[in-house]
Amino acid sequence: MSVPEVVMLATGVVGGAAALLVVTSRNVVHSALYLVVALLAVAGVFLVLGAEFVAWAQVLVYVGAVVVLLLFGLMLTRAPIGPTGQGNELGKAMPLAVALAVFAGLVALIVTSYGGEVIALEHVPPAALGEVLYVAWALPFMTLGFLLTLALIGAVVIARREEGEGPLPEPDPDEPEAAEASPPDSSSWPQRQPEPTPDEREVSA
Amino acid sequence: MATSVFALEPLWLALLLQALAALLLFLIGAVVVGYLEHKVLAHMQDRLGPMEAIWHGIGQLPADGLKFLQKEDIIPTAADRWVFALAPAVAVVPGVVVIAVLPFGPGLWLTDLDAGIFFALAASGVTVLGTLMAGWSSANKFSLMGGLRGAAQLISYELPLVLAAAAIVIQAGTLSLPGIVEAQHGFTLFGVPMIYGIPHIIGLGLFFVAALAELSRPPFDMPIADSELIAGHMTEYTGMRYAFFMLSEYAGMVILSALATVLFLGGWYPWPGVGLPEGAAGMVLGFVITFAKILVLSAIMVWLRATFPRMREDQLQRLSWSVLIPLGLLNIVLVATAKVWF
Amino acid sequence: MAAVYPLIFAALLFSVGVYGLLSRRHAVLVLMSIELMLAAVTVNLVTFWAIAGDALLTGQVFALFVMAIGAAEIGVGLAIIMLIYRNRASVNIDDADLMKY
Amino acid sequence: MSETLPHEGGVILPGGPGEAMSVEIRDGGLVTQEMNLNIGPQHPATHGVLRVVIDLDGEVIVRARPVIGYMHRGFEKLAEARDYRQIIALVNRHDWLSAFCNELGVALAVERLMELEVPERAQWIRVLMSEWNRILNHLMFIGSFGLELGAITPVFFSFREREDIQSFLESATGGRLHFTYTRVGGLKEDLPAGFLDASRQMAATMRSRNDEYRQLLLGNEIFQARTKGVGALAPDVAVDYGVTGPTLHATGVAEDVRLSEPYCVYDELDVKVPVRTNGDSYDRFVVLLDRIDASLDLIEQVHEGLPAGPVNRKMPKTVKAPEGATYVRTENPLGQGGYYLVSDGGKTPWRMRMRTPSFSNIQMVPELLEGSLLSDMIAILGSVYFVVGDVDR
Repeated sequence: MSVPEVVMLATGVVGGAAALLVVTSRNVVHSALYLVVALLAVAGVFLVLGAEFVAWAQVLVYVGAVVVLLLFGLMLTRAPIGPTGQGNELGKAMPLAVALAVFAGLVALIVTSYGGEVIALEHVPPAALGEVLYVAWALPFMTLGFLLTLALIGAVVIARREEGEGPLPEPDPDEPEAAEASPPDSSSWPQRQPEPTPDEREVSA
Repeated sequence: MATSVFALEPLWLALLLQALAALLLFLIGAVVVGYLEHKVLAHMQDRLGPMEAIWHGIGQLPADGLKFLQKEDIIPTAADRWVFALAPAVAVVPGVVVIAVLPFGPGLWLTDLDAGIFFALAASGVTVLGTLMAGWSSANKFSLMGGLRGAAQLISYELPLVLAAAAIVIQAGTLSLPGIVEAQHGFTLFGVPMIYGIPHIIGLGLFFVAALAELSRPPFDMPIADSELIAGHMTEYTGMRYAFFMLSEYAGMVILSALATVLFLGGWYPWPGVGLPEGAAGMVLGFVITFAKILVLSAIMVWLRATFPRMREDQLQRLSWSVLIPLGLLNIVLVATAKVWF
Repeated sequence: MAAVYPLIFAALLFSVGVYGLLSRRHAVLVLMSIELMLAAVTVNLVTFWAIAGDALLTGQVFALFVMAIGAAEIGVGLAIIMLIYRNRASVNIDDADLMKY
Repeated sequence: MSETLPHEGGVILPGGPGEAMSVEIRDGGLVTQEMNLNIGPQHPATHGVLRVVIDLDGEVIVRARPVIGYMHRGFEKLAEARDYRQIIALVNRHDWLSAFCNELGVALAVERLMELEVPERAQWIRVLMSEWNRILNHLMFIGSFGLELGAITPVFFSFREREDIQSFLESATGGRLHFTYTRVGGLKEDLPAGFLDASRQMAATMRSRNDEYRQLLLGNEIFQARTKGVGALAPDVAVDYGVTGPTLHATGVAEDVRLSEPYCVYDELDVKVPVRTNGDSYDRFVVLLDRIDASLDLIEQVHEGLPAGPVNRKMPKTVKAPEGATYVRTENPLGQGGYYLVSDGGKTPWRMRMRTPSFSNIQMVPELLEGSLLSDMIAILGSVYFVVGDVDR
């Protein structure tokens, strides 16, 4: 076995195990942490295959941002992050059967079609990728940038709670404090109530 | 691919040596910067700082390390044991990995990746996972808030950091760190050899501010704000695990200072256009120059700590999203325009 | 290197993703399963590029595109989950069935 | 109409056993998640053992309740078992940062009951000591406020000055923190040789150093952003809660006992009361700096006008206050201190009730905290000047 094959097998085993733990772990935060391992393994596979830039992009985007965002969301919603969350029931036969069938089908397909195929590994410098990305793929690339911007705006619009919209606390005669509570907004850092405008700050200075 | 002094055969020996060298550099860098912080801060505050451990207290940090080793390793009952135990390691490992691609002199790097700067930024972003893991697993509300603040801060400051670095990449035309140093060596501004830091003053400022925020250094130290959150995600940690977090903070200072040195201050060359002697003398001189630049930048970080109060969380977010990121985008447009023009 | 290794790894990731998607009811876990499946797709793209040796590096470029879409999906998905959670105090996707009736 | 769903087996949830976070469902499907957080009694920002229980929504404080009493040492009761000389040593311990002003209050109360006339020189020296004590106190808070906001340098500068001032005060009183310099009927002893020179010199130094503090903090963008408009206290609220001292002056109310009910020789001196109008953290801090200047003015006036003469009256071996009651107000560094002294003619008070400024100031804190951010809480707590020992007594 050559060095790339050993590395490939090792990352594959680690990544596969981590992926299994992602979907079977009882604790959602643990799942997210296992997802980190699985995605790092994917980056390792990219490295072996010679796609260096894609590998680092995988680390930057997924490990550095996506999983952090997931964990952040988990902690921010204070959703059940304990071991017994809602809807974490496991052991359904159906999903297992479907997944096994998919896996078996795919493996059979792969082995029959690519059983003897051998990859000639080559290293692609990022410069080469940059050249095709900004020349041949320029238009799709820009479209993608547009999509990302839209997604960002959409996410902000969805997660944002506007004034007066959404579940406002009902004035409760028994609990006068509840009526005073300002609509909480846990998605963005809320302004303090008596936030002075820049002009007012000037005056008070 | 550029050659490295560690290009040895067989492969495993080279890898082992590289790993050891990275670890050593990591520790030395962290200890030196830690000592620098003790002393610079002390003198700025009209006091002496550590004086007893050997000469002028230079043995203070190793002594602290020994003390940390002896301390009891406490894991709170309600903590999530595995995550709690792993978090300090997750905080430290990216630093060690990034050290491997940093050039400390001509030929003095462990490996020269084609996408060096991209790799360094990607890997250093992983550090926040350690913060989040520590914050969540400690079963402490202050820790959780510290972890959340750390994550929010990192997500918003990763962007200006990458944008500032991207402008330099456009200028230099390469992602490789030694490549950027060499490109900078040949850079002239209206015929005068110039470091990138002068025409890219916006980028330098952006990079430095974002680096401070990434490292949770004052004035952006809300995740560990001692007067608000005790010590944030580190509240429940003791002994060696706590020391790991401190190490990763100081090593982070070294790493980001080194990156700023490479990107903006001309790397191991004293000034673009001024060469170094060939061979070992050049290596030593280059190492000294690089390290001096790193120490100056670290000292500025310490200086800011001595000067500034802490910002507030919402002010920090506003600064990033409404000042730094637009500025970073503008910077890229300016640099690209200038690059095409000239 | 034999081409089956990365392909089987991708198949494994994809099936695990399918299993997670079908068996778990926690919305964030569902998102994670989708991420696993997307990762499997990128592995496949890069592997087929390595097999075919395309001059335009189509596999790598598409892997990057998938990554960007994955990031966008996570952003919007999490925003929706937060909103559902805020309104229904639940992140169980079976609870978000208001549109069904 | 709210039902609380406790977390099913919330083991790892932050907050620990029994304090798992709850999800609250009100009509209309409202979900609020509030986090209950104990700031203190062992928290680095509460200088001492104050505990503030807050409910947080994200980082916004929804409710705040200060819990006091961790440092209750029963001074009022202790005073009933001490004679009047011993009480002097007792009272300078409840607010350890304004020791002299406290003992002065007791001495004034006893003297008023006994209708004693205190020698002129002693009165002037009492003013001198009170003002130096005021500066000592304010330096402490200037340093610690910066520290709480994350500026770690000011505290070292302010403690340098505190050391210098304490050193020359020690030459007269023998104490650095608990001076115990006042006696019923005068002072322990006259000022030592060279004291006035040292005092003059220190006053000049302090004046220039005060400008240094202004430069160090006030011009700083981040400092202004953290303090301006934060924890703004309305004058009427402040008056309603009985807030006094710098915290009150920052709201624009210039009530000061040294003016409204002068004791010692304050009526012969030109007392300036610095006042700001916004009542926010920034103004409270500036008032502190301005008060140091005002105190230095008074100190210089004392240097000019200090008369010669005895500093003590001949007192009987056992000091006995005649039957009756009196209430003496003094302007302590943190606000108005008051001593209500009831005597049954014996050698110990029948009852001594203290009115301490910190106690009143801390009552108002929930008013400022609710609706502010957790980070602002630190800026607010650090600028509503209090000493925990003075709150709990």
